[in-house]
Amino acid sequence: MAKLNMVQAINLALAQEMEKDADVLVLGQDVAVDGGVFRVTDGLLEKFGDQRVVDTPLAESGIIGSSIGMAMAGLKPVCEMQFSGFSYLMMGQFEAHATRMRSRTHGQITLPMVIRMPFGGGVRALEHHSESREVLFAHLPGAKVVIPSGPRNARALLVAAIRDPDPVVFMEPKHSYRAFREEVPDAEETLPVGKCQVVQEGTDLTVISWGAMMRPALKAAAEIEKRRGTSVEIIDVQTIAPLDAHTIAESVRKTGRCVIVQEAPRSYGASGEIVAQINDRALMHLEAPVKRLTGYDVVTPYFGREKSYLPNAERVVAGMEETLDF
Amino acid sequence: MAKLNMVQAINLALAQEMEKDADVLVLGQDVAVDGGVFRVTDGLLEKFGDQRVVDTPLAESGIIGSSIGMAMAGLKPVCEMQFSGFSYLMMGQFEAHATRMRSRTHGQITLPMVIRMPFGGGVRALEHHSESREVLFAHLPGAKVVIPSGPRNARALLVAAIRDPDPVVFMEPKHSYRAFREEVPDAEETLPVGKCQVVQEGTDLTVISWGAMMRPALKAAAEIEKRRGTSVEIIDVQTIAPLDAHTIAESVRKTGRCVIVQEAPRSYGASGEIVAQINDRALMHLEAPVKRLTGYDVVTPYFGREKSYLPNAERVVAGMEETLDF
Amino acid sequence: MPEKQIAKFSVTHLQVLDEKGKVDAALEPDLGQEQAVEMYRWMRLARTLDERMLKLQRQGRLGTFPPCTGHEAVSIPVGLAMKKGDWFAGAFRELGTRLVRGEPLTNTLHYYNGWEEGNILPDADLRILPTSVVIGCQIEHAAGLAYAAKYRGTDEAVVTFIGDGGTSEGSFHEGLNFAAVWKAPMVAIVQNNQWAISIPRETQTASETLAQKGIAYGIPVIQVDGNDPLAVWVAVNEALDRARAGDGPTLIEAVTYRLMMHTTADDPTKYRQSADEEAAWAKEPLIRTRKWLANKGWWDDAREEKLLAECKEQVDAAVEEFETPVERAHDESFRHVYGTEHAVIREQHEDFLANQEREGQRG
Amino acid sequence: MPEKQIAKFSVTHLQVLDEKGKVDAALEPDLGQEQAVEMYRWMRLARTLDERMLKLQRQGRLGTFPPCTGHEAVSIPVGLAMKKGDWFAGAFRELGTRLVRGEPLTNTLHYYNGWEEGNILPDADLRILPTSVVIGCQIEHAAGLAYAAKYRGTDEAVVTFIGDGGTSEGSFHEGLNFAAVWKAPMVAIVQNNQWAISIPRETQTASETLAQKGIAYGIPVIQVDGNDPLAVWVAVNEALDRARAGDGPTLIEAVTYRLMMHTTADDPTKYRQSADEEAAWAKEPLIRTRKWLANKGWWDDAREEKLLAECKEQVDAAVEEFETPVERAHDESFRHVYGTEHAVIREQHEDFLANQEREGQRG
Ligand SMILES: Cc1ncc(C[n+]2csc(CCOP(=O)(O)OP(=O)(O)O)c2C)c(N)n1
Ligand SMILES: Cc1ncc(C[n+]2csc(CCOP(=O)(O)OP(=O)(O)O)c2C)c(N)n1
Ligand SMILES: [Mg+2]
Ligand SMILES: [Mg+2]
Repeated sequence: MAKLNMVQAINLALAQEMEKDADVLVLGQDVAVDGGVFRVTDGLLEKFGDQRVVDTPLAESGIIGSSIGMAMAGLKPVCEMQFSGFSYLMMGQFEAHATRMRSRTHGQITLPMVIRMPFGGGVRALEHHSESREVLFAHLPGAKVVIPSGPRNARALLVAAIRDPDPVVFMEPKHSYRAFREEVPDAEETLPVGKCQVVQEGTDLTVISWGAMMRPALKAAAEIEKRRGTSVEIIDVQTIAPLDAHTIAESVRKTGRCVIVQEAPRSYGASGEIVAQINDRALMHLEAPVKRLTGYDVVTPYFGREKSYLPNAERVVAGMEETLDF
Repeated sequence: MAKLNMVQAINLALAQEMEKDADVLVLGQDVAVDGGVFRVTDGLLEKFGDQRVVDTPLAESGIIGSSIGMAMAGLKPVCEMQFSGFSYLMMGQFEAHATRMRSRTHGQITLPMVIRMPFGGGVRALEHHSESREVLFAHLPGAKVVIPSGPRNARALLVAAIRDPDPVVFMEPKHSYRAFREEVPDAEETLPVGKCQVVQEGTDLTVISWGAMMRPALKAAAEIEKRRGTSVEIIDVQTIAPLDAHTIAESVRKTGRCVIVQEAPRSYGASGEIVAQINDRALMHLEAPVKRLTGYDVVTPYFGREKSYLPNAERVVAGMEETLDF
Repeated sequence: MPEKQIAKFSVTHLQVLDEKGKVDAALEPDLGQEQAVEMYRWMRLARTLDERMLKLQRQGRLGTFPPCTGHEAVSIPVGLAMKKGDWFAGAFRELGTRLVRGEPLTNTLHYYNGWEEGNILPDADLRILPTSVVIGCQIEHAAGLAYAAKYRGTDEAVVTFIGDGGTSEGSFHEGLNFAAVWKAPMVAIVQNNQWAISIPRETQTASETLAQKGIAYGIPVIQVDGNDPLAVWVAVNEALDRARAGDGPTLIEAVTYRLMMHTTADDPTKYRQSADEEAAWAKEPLIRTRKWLANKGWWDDAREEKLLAECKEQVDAAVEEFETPVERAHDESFRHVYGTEHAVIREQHEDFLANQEREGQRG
Repeated sequence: MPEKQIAKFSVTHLQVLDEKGKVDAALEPDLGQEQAVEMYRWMRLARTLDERMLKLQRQGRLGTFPPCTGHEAVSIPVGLAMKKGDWFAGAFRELGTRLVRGEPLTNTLHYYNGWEEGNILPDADLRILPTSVVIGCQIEHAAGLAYAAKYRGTDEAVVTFIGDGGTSEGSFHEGLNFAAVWKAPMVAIVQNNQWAISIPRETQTASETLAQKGIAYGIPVIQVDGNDPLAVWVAVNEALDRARAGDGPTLIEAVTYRLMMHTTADDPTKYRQSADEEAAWAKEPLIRTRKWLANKGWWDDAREEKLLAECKEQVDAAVEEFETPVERAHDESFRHVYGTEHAVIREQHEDFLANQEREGQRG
C-alpha cells in the first residue's frame, strides 16, 4: 500500500497487467523511451522491452488502426493518444471498426483494447490540450468510455478496462494527474466497467459528476453540508458509456433533487443524457429541475481566460442552493 | 413554382446560389462529372465549369481541410461527404479548425462553408451508409448543424447555410431524397439557421423531430388526432446546433406533454439535450415524462434487419398514447 | 557535397503473359499443370459467381454490390500464394481472394443481401477479415496484424488490398508507414482498376504510377500487369517471401480495369466511353489465361465446357442455399454490442422484443 | 515489355554554404549585400527573441512554448522569398517566418502566454495563419488556399511547413495529393530537425529521405541543408517560381536539428545524447552565415555587436509591451462562437457575467 498520484497509479496498473499477461502491450507517441509526455508509461520500456512498449510514428489513425489489427490477432493493446485533442483524427477507425467489429461478426472477432488519453483543462496548456469531449465517443454504440477521478479508481478501472473483452476509451483527467495522492493497494483491485459508484450516501440531494469535476463537486457538497446540514449523495459516474442509469435514477428517486457537474460544453454533453434518464425513470420524484453546472457552449479559450470558464466549487454551491431552495 | 423532390430542391439551391455568387463552389468525390452518387449536383458542371464544380481525390480530411483553406481565402465552398459514414475521417479538421477559426482569431478569419452529407437509414444500403450521428458535430462549440425534412425547407435552409458566415454541417436525410415532392418556389426563399419551426400548432401534446423522422412523427400525430382528438403541436427542429431551446420550451410549457422522435441511437443523442432543456425551462409544466422514441443503442444492423430498428409511426403512436395516458 | 544525388529509385513493370496469351519464357513461373489449372478454375468460379450476382441483383434477389469481373488475375493468384495462418485484410473488390482462401460462396451472397451472417467464417482460423467499407482502414489493420505476427515470432504474413482511389486516403499513408517502420510482414496490393466510381486515375493523383507511392515509406515497390495472373503470382510470391524473411512490407500496383459498373447502383455511361471499356475487355484476364493453358496443352474446349458446368453447379448450389428460407432472429444486434449485455441495453432489448411482438401481431 | 523500368526518380541534396562558412561559388545565389545582411539580421532577431522567451518561460513570465533556435536558416530565407499576397500556413516552429512576414513580436509572446490576441494580425492582408497545433492540418489548408489563388487567377503562392514527425500524418498525404492534382501554387517545406519530441527520424519512417515522400504525388522534390540559408533560398525561390508559373507544388526537405528541448515542458536528456546535441551545435546556421558575410567583407565584430544591441532593444521593447498590463474582457469567447450570438449562447454569456461578478466581488 502506497500513496500514489494518478500518474503512478496508472503506471502501476499497466506494469502489473503487463507482468501478468504477455498479450498486453503499450503503444503510442513517446510512450517508450520518453515514458510518455506525462510520464505515465515511465519505466515500462526497461521492464518489458521495445516489442511490448512501442514508440510509434506520429499518426493517430495509424495508432488506433494498428491496435485494432493487433487486437484482432489476439493481443491486448493499450494505446495512447498523447492528448484527447488529437484523438478526433482517429474517429474514422474508432467509429468504423473499434465499436463495430464484434457486432459485424456477431462476436467472432472481438477487440480487447484500451485507448488511453489525457483530457480536460486546468493545466494552462496550449490550444487543443484542454477539452472534454467524452460524448463524442460515448454516443457510439459499441463504445465503452471510462473516466477515473482519482488514483485509486484510476488503477482499478484501468485493470478492468484492460481485461475487458471490448474496446474501452480510458480518459484520464490530466488536471488530476498530480493534484493529489491516495492509498493504492499493491494487491490487485478492480472496479466494474459499466457501473457508477456511490461515493457518499445521502438523502436530500444527489450530486453527479466524473473525472476532474469530482473535486469541485465534493468540495461543494462538503460546503453545502456545512452550511445547511444537507445530506448529500454523491455519485462518481466512472463509466460514461454504457451509462449506469439505474444507480443514478435510484438515487434521485430517493433525494428528489439533483445537481450534475460537467466540464464539457453544455449542449449535447453527457449531462443531457443523464437528465433525460432521470426524466425517464424518476421524473415524478423530482422536487426541482435537475441543475446542470457545465462548461459553456464556447470554443475553449486559451489558458489566459481558461479559469473563468471551468466550473468551480463556488458555482456548484450556488447551483446546489438554487436546487435546494427551488 | 414546381413540385420537386429533395434532390432537385437541393440542386436548385446550389444552382441559384452559384449563379448569384461566383465565390460559391462545389467540391467532393464524384460531384462533377457524375453529378453526385445521388445526383444532387447533377448539371452543375455543365453550368459552372470544372473550376467551380470540382471532383476531388478520395480523401475526406483533404476535402474539408482544403475547403477550410478556400474559405479562409474568401471563397464559399460547399463540399460533400459522399455519405455521413465517411465523415468521421474528417473530424480532426472539423474539430480543430472548422469550428474554431473564428474564435481563435476573435473573428479575423471566418469560414463561410457548408459541409453537405447524406445520412440516415431506410434505403437498404451497405454498412456505414445508414447511420445518424448528428450529435458528434452538434456537441462541438462553433458548429452549426442543419437538417431539413423535406424539399422545400431543404432548399430554403441550404440557401441560408451557404450565406451563413460560419461553417454549417448540412445533413440530408437520404431516405427523404426521393420519397415525396413539394411545391418549391422558383423565387428565393430562406429559413433561418438556428431556429426551430413550429409546423403545426396544438395545445395538448408537443411532438419534436427532425430529418427523416418527421414523416413518422407527422403520421403518428395525424393518427392520434384522429383516434383521440388530441391537439398536437409539431416542431421540426431543423437546426440541431445551436438549438432553439426557447421555441421548444415555450411549446412544452403550453402542452405539458412531449414526445421526441429521433433516428439516432438513444444514449447521448440529441433528444437527451432536448429533454434537458425542457427540464431547465419547463419542468414544472410537465404532466408526464418526456417520451423519447429513438433508435437503439446498438450498432446499426445490416439492411436485412434494418427495418425493425428504425423508429416508425406505430411506435410513435404508442409513445404518444403512453404520454397522454400518464 | 554541394549538389548531389543522394537517392535513386525506379519502378519496374512486370508482365509475363501478354494480351495474346504469349508468355515470356524467361520470367514464367514454374506453376505446373495442376496449379495452373487450379488457378484458372478459381478465376472462372469467381467470374461465374460475379455474373450470377449481377443477375440476382437485377432481379431484386440481392442488394447492391460491387462487381469484381476483370479483377480475377489479381485476386486469385494472391489468394493462392497465401499460406494457412496468413491474414487477409481486403478492401471490397476481391471476391476471388475470399473464395480461394476458403470463404463459402454463400457468405458473399448473405453479405450483399444485408446480413452480418455473411461475415461469419465457418472457422475463424481462415483469417479473412470482413469487408472494409470505409476505404483505407484495412491498411492500418494489416499493419497491426503484421506486427502481431512478428511479435509472436510466427512466419505468418498479412495481405491487404486497396483501390487506386483508396491510395488517396490518409490511412493508406499511415498504415504503410507503420508497417515499414516495424518491418512487419505485410504485402499491400493496390488494385489499380483506373476508376474510383467516376473519378479516373488522373484526377486521383498526379503521380505517374501508384507503385511509386511506396517509395515514400522506403519499401520495395513493383507495378505488374494486373490482367496477367503470372506476373501477379511472381510479384506476390516474392513479396510474401520477403515478408516472411523479416524484410518488411512490399507495395504491388496491379494495373487492371474495372470492366463493370462501380456498384450495381452506378451508371458508368455518365462518365466514361464505351470504347474505353471495349478496349479494356480485349485485355481481360480469363481469355489470356485460357490461351496460355491451351498453348501448354493443358486446356481445350471440352475442359472449358466441363469447367463452366461445374462452376455453374457450384454457384447454383450456393444460390439455392442462400435462398433457402431461414429464421433469423432480428434482435441479434442487442446481443453483440458488448461481450455482456449491459442493463440499459437489456431494457432496450426487451422494448425491441415487445415492439416486434406488437407489430408482428398487427401486421 | 515483360520487365521494364517505367519510372525513375532521384533526390538531390543541395548545400551552398558549408559548416565552415565556405560557399560554392557556382551555386551561390546573387543576394547582394543588402539582402544578405537583412537575412542575417532577421536570423539574429529570431534567435534573440527565442532565447528571451526561454528565459521568460523559466521565470514564469511566459507559458510553454517550442523553441525555434537552430531553425533560422529555414524559416528566414523562406519568409524573405515570399511576396506580398502569399499565404503562410505554418506549423509551429517557424518563429522566423512569422517575424519576416510582418507579424509583431508581441503576437508570439501573447500567443504563448495563453491569449488568442496573439493570433490577431495588425492587418489581415499579412496572410499569416495561426499556428496549427494539430499536426498536419495546415497542409490541407494550404492546398485549399492555393486552389483559391489559382481559381482567382492571381500569382499568389502558399507556403506551408511541417516537421519530420508530421510527415507521418494522413493530412500530409492528403494535402499534398490535392495540391499536386490541382497543380496548385504551393510550396511545402519539411523541416526535418531529426526529432518529433522523443521520436528520432528513424523511428518515424523507414524512408532514406523525407524529400522522397513527394514522389508519391508526382511533384518535384529536393533535400537541402537546412542550416544553410543559401541552399534554402535557392530551393524555395525555384519552388515559388514553379508555383507562380502554374507548375504546381514542390516538396522541400530542409535537414536541420532541434537544438533545444521540444517544448519547455520537455526534457531531452531522457532520450538523446548531449554529444549528438553538441555535434549539431557545430553545424548551426548563424555562425556559418556570419562567416560567409565576413568573408564577403560585409560583416565584422562591430556590426555584430551593433546588431545584437539592436535585436536586444527590439526584443526588450516587445517584452515591455507584452508585459504592460491590459484589461482583457474574459467573455470574448462568447462573442466569437458564431457571427451572431445565438439566444442560448447569450443566456450562457449572461450567466458567465453574473458568475464573474459574484466571484469578483467575493475574491
Ligand atoms: C472513406 C470512404 N470514402 C468514400 C467511400 C465511398 N466509395 C465507395 S467505393 C469508392 C471508390 C473506390 O475506388 P477505388 O479505391 O479505386 O476502388 P474500386 O472501387 O475501384 O475497387 C468510394 C468513393 C467509402 N466507401 N469510403
Ligand atoms: C496530431 C497531433 N498529434 C500529436 C501532437 C503532439 N505533438 C506536438 S509536437 C509533436 C512532435 C512534432 O514533431 P515534428 O513534426 O518533427 O515537429 P518538431 O516538433 O520537430 O518541430 C507532437 C507529437 C500534436 N500536436 N498533433
Ligand atoms: Mg479503382
Ligand atoms: Mg521534428
